Amino acid sequence: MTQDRRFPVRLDLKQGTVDMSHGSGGRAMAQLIAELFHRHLDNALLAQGNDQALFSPPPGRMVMSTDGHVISPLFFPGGDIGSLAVHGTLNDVAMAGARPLYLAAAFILEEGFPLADLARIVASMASAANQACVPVVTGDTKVVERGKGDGVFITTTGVGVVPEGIHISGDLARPGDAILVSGHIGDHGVAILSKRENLGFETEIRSDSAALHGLVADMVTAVPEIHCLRDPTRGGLATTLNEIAHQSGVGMQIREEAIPVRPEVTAACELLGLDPLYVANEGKLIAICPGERAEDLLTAMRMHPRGEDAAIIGAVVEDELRFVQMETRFGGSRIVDWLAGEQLPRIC
Amino acid sequence: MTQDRRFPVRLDLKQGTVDMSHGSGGRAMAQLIAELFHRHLDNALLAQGNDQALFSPPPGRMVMSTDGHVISPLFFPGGDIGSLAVHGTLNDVAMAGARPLYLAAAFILEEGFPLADLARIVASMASAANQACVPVVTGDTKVVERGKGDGVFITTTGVGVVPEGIHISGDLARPGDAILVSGHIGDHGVAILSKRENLGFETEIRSDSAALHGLVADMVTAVPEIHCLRDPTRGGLATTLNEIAHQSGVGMQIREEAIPVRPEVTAACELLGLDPLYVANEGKLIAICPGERAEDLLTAMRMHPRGEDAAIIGAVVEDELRFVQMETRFGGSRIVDWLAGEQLPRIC
Amino acid sequence: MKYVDEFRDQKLARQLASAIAAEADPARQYRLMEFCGGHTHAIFRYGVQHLMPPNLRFIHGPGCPVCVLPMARIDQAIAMALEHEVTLCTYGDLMRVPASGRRSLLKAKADGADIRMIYSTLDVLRIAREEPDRQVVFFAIGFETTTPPTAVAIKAARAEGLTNLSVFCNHVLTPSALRTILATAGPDGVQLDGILGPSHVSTLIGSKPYAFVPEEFQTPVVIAGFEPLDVMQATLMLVRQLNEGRCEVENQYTRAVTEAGNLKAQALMAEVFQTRDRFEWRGLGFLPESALALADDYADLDAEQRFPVEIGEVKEVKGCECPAILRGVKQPTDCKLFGSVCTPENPMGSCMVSSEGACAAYWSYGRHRAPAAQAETV
Amino acid sequence: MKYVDEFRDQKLARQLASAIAAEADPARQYRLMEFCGGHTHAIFRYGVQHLMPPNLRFIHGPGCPVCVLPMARIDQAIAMALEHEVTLCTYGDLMRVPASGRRSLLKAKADGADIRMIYSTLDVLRIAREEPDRQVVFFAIGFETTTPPTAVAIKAARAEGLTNLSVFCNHVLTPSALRTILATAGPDGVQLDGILGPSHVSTLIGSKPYAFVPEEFQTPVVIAGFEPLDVMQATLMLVRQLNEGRCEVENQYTRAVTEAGNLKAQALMAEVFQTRDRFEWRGLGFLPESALALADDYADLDAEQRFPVEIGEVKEVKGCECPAILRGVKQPTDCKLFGSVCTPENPMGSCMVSSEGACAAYWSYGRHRAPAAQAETV
Amino acid sequence: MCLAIPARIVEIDAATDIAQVSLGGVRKEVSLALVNDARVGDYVLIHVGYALNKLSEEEAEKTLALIREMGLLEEEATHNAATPGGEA
Amino acid sequence: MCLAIPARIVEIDAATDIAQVSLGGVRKEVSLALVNDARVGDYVLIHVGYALNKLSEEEAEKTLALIREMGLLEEEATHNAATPGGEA
Ligand code: SF4
Ligand code: SF4
Ligand SMILES: [Mg+2]
Ligand SMILES: [Mg+2]
Ligand SMILES: [Mg+2]
Ligand SMILES: [Mg+2]
Ligand SMILES: [Mg+2]
Ligand SMILES: [Mg+2]
Ligand SMILES: [Mg+2]
Ligand SMILES: [Mg+2]
Ligand SMILES: [Mg+2]
Ligand SMILES: [Mg+2]
Repeated sequence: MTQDRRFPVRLDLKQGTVDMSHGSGGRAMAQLIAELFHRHLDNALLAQGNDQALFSPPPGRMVMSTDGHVISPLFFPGGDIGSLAVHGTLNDVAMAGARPLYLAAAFILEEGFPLADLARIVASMASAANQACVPVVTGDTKVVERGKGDGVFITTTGVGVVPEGIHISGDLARPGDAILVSGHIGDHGVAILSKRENLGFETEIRSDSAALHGLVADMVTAVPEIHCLRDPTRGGLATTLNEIAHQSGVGMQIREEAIPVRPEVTAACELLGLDPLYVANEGKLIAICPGERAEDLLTAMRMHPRGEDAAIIGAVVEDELRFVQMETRFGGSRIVDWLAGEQLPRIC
Repeated sequence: MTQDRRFPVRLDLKQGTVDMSHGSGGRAMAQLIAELFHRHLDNALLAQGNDQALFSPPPGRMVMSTDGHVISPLFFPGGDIGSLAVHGTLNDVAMAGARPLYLAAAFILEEGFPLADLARIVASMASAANQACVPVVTGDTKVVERGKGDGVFITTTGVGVVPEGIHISGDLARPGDAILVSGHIGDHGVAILSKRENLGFETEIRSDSAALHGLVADMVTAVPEIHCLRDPTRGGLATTLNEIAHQSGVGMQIREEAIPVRPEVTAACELLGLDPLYVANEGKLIAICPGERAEDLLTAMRMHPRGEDAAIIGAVVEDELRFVQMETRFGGSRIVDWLAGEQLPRIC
Repeated sequence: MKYVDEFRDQKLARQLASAIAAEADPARQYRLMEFCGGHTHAIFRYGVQHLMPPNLRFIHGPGCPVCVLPMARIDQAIAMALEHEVTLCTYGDLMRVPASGRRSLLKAKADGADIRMIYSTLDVLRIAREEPDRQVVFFAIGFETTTPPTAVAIKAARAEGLTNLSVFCNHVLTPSALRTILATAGPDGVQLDGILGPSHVSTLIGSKPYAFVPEEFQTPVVIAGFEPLDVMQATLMLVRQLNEGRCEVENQYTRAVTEAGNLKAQALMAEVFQTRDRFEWRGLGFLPESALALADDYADLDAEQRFPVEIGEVKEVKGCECPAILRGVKQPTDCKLFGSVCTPENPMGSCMVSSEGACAAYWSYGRHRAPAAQAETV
Repeated sequence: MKYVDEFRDQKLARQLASAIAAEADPARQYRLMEFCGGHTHAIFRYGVQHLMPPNLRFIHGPGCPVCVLPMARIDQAIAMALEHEVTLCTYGDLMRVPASGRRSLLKAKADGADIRMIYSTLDVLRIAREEPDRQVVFFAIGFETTTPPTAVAIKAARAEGLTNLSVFCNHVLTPSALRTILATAGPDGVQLDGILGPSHVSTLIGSKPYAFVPEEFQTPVVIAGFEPLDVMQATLMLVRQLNEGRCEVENQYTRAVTEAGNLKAQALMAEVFQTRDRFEWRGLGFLPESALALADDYADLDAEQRFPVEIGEVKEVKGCECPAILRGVKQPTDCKLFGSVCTPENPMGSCMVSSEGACAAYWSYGRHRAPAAQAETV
Repeated sequence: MCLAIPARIVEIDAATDIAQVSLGGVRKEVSLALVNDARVGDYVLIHVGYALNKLSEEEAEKTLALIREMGLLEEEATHNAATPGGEA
Repeated sequence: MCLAIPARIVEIDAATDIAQVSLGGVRKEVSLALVNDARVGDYVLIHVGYALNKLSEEEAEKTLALIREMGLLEEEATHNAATPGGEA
């Protein structure tokens, strides 16, 4: 890269920090965009340098989804806010059965944030986007004063196309449908908590943060009749099942024993007084399909690396009250409610 | 609205404040979304209640644009962060000559933010979206701890379709092109500054925040050969002209006398030591078109309420150095540079 | 997880359930109070009640430190945080407990009070060290289990000369509450046939302090672990005592509870704290010798003295049946607010907040909570 | 805008330009120093130089308070903000001025120092009142124009008993600097034929203090307003004095400047401040009687005494020609760093930061600044 | 009444009286200030970052044996009484 | 040397010595602490929130008259000398 005539002196990516001028709209901002964002996220649409990206999508139905990412810590085992911001939105797009096409990214930076950290985050975003073959084609940068932000927030928005014949929505679960999960739950939340200074525990658990549209593509090919897909992020498996039950006006009956949970996740949850069913995931999905197609779907999922540990965990039932019920490992039965409040470490 | 069975007690929109549970993913968040966001932004796509919106766009080229909105104060003469977040992104979409179709909105709320203010903002967003006939079809809500945000940040993303035969981009300005502006500049920035407590000045000036896609539609119909469109937001007219000059590899020659500036804006800038050329606008656009079509374009613009005060302010010239030069009202000539740093009130 | 998984075994549970069903005399009632909220939580989480015969019923006791904390104490903590601008540290459990005027620590935090959720008193020490310019107050709650960690922090603060740390002490004592429950039991109050004794409290205080229960109140006690098999085994032990006409303190939780308890921790508590003459318990009123305050030697670390506040008159939420529920005389479903106005998102009483509260347990794990089904007793 | 628009009239400007061109003697040089950065700014912003004949050249003087502030003073302010954790208030102009180690107030703020940009000393008073727990330091800079508002704030702080407010005083005095410039002018230094006297400084101090200029240095002075017609008229007045062999203090800016100046403000300054024996000016070195400190009566409000700091040795950026530019002996385009390493985004010297600095004016308004065109003198 | 969980001591720092405990692949630092003579390999009950006391392996075995025995006595009856219904 | 701008006094609060000034439709609060006997209608130079001093209308008129006069003398020469080039 030869030095742009507009910016005689390169950005100091080692010692530099974000200051208010990086959000002013002036030359300092243009330089940040050129030397940091565009350098990493390099693609033809972004290089247009306009305030919007222009593209020609394939014909058909489209989806759009947006998510703000405000995670702390910014870097965690298995990812960082950059990769997470890519995966999170790709997954929301994919949960319509769609193929994601393009991403937009809006950054809100806190004055004083190290440019080196920002560069690391944007590089990680770029690598996640490259691996997913979905480019970040437009973006925005704002800077807020110290104490009015938290390092960096990233809002990503994705668009994608839905293959013909696919009709997936949270209101389509029907009694008799099977409920599947694509793998172990709780990894992301536990990985994040393990980095919270005061909880001070160590585990090998890494965030499961990953893009799922490859898995979804295989799934809708194998079983186009899938009724619902959703990624159990904030609020975990329990809350996501409740959402779908509410949307579809059905109940659910799941079996604790069938739900894949790593022993380390179970242990960390016991230590903190948490329930893995409410812990966030960033690379898992819940699928609901007609009961008779459940085994086919399970087979398709297990053949994909992101679905190796997939399992059928229960069934949709009729229930006016739209309860999610669980047969406990212990042999009892209980309700699995929505998350109430935040899931905080408890003492008693 | 009958009370949703999930939420026996209504949200307290009078006294209530945002707390961490509103971002937890659990029932408190679901309630905030149902009783505040969906209530105001009501539309069929949003009502799908999925993590993404599904729609069937008309065929053709599309654009996507995203912008984070972090304005302070949140409420200002002529608008608020809600209407601004709608207009800002609609305009970025429109600046490709496109017709905006859909918006996505991601909120980052600070713990303690009054729900009444949030409701007011969302209502204003809804009204701006309604007036623009572009619905907010999907969204996201996060909550950050007090001191890690600033009330509310809103990132909006828009998609739109570009009519056939329209090719508008910042790199298409050519020597001989005319430069037009759609109206008085500096209104938004001055309206905001007038609300900054310590500057303590009063004016009748209101933000020009407005959606411009209606104006753009008329413009591209009248003059499909428009080369560039851009809204001179952060950094003002000066910076935006420099951006285009840089992208297109051209120079520009403008006349100070031709640039519409309200006397109050001039006065406020004199008081604060600012230059109106660098003050932000949120309802204005710069258009560049072949010189011979300039009068036609001007006529079309002036017939639209948002372009009543449009003016031809200069011409694109050849210049390897890509300078924007201005003939001053006083009769001299000077460079109009990019904004350096932030434009802060000066004393000397 | 050793000592955990074995005690959650489904097959053994089924066998124990059969044993209880077989041994329980259909002609009599077994009304067993689990004193501890931890037991309440385990009973609901694992569905233990479902495995019991119909004539054996668990009655939920007052053994949840969050539930029994009077609202005035939360008001007082909020006032400290706001008026004296202290950094108030507390366990997560307390954050959402309703205070006066529809407040809570969570809402006070949202409104700008510096309130921090901590996991351990070690965090409180760290915060006080890292922010010497802030006055750090630890809002201490809990029974005998949670008290020694507070004592450790107090001693450390003294040893390190942390002049910016103090403790708002709300530690309460199990035996006094148990005595009150038993003293008011009977035809007009709760009817009790036996007591499931606390798990972790007992690891600290030992099994000896329960001797008064059979002696003075002719009621059997079995100290029980928190795992579901522990609860079931202890239940069977109670059934057997009752069937055999015995009335003793038995210890099911022998792997953790001894007769004498943890002497080191007891000595620490004795050094740092002194017994209050009386203290208010939500639902039970002012109980004698039922709570701890800082010992005179440590009075300079007492937040109540360092940051005096005045609070307004406390009005309990009208209709909230927490007091009666904590005494065992009512059930959550007897409360008109349960599930209509009072939910975990909008708790009206502490019993709907703490995961060990009876109302929260009914709400979170109970099968039917919709209006139509409220008549059922779960 | 009355008193503004009339003095920016294009037609009158053209006429004045013709008059100057007609009256200027082609055989001689008119090297006129505008002492004030404000004049520098006006000359560039309105393109006044373009309207002058080739033998009439404006030489930019040291009259920009930001430009002449030694780097050590910024280092000192940053050290106060960081080491004493004070709230440092200052005018926006100073935020981006380079300090040692590639720092600036803006960067120090980004790194966590509590630095606030204020518009008026009234803001400083407000902040001190609103945040009684913060020590608020006003980083005061400016010539005689900006000094009286500081005096008002100091008196108000004393009157209100605001014990948390103090002032880091960097106010400097025009006459001393002017004397230094003139004393070093001549064949080895800058060659000056006349002086455009300050506008707003003169409204305060009056026209009398310039008497020494013609008397001691045989150089004419015309006090000029800041609007472009003011500058042009004053220029013509200087041309006439030179042509006619006169050498006087004339006042073009009579609508605002009197002989005596603002006596009320002068009295205020005399009460609150005392003259420093010497003070360092960037480019000019240590000048006698060239700056103000708080008077002994107000020493308790002196931030330098209240918050003593030690700063490291100050190293000016190698290659930065600000000192020579401030003395008028070099032009920005003589600096090798101009436009290559040094830009407003990455200023190496204060002259590239202040909108009244010569380097910033050349950069922002000069026609050619790209390397190929640097040889030209704008 | 309070959340506590058994974990195995894997490391002790005698100077600080802090131990590393392990539970199902998770390691955590806990204070040993409340227990005497804890050793590596011991199981302790963890509560709010402190080891409350040691667990007795022998007693745990005895309890389990007793549970098994209690259950065996009634194994015959299992199928009929497995879901006695309570007050569902 | 310092940014200052003339504005008209439209209102004075004698108690606080604060005035409202008006400039091209913009109103602003300024302190009158530095000027004596300012009256509504007077023009004052505003600098960092303070009125520095009053402007003399009469003198302003004189100055403008003088400028006009200086220019008129050379009006003939205008067209040739209007853009003398300087060092552009
Ligand atoms: S349901 Fe709520 S109001 Fe009723 S007793 Fe329980 S906590 Fe109190
Ligand atoms: S261009 Fe920069 S480095 Fe050169 S003299 Fe000016 S301020 Fe100093
Ligand atoms: Mg989304
Ligand atoms: Mg998502
Ligand atoms: Mg999702
Ligand atoms: Mg943008
Ligand atoms: Mg922060
Ligand atoms: Mg945009
Ligand atoms: Mg924009
Ligand atoms: Mg734009
Ligand atoms: Mg979302
Ligand atoms: Mg804030």
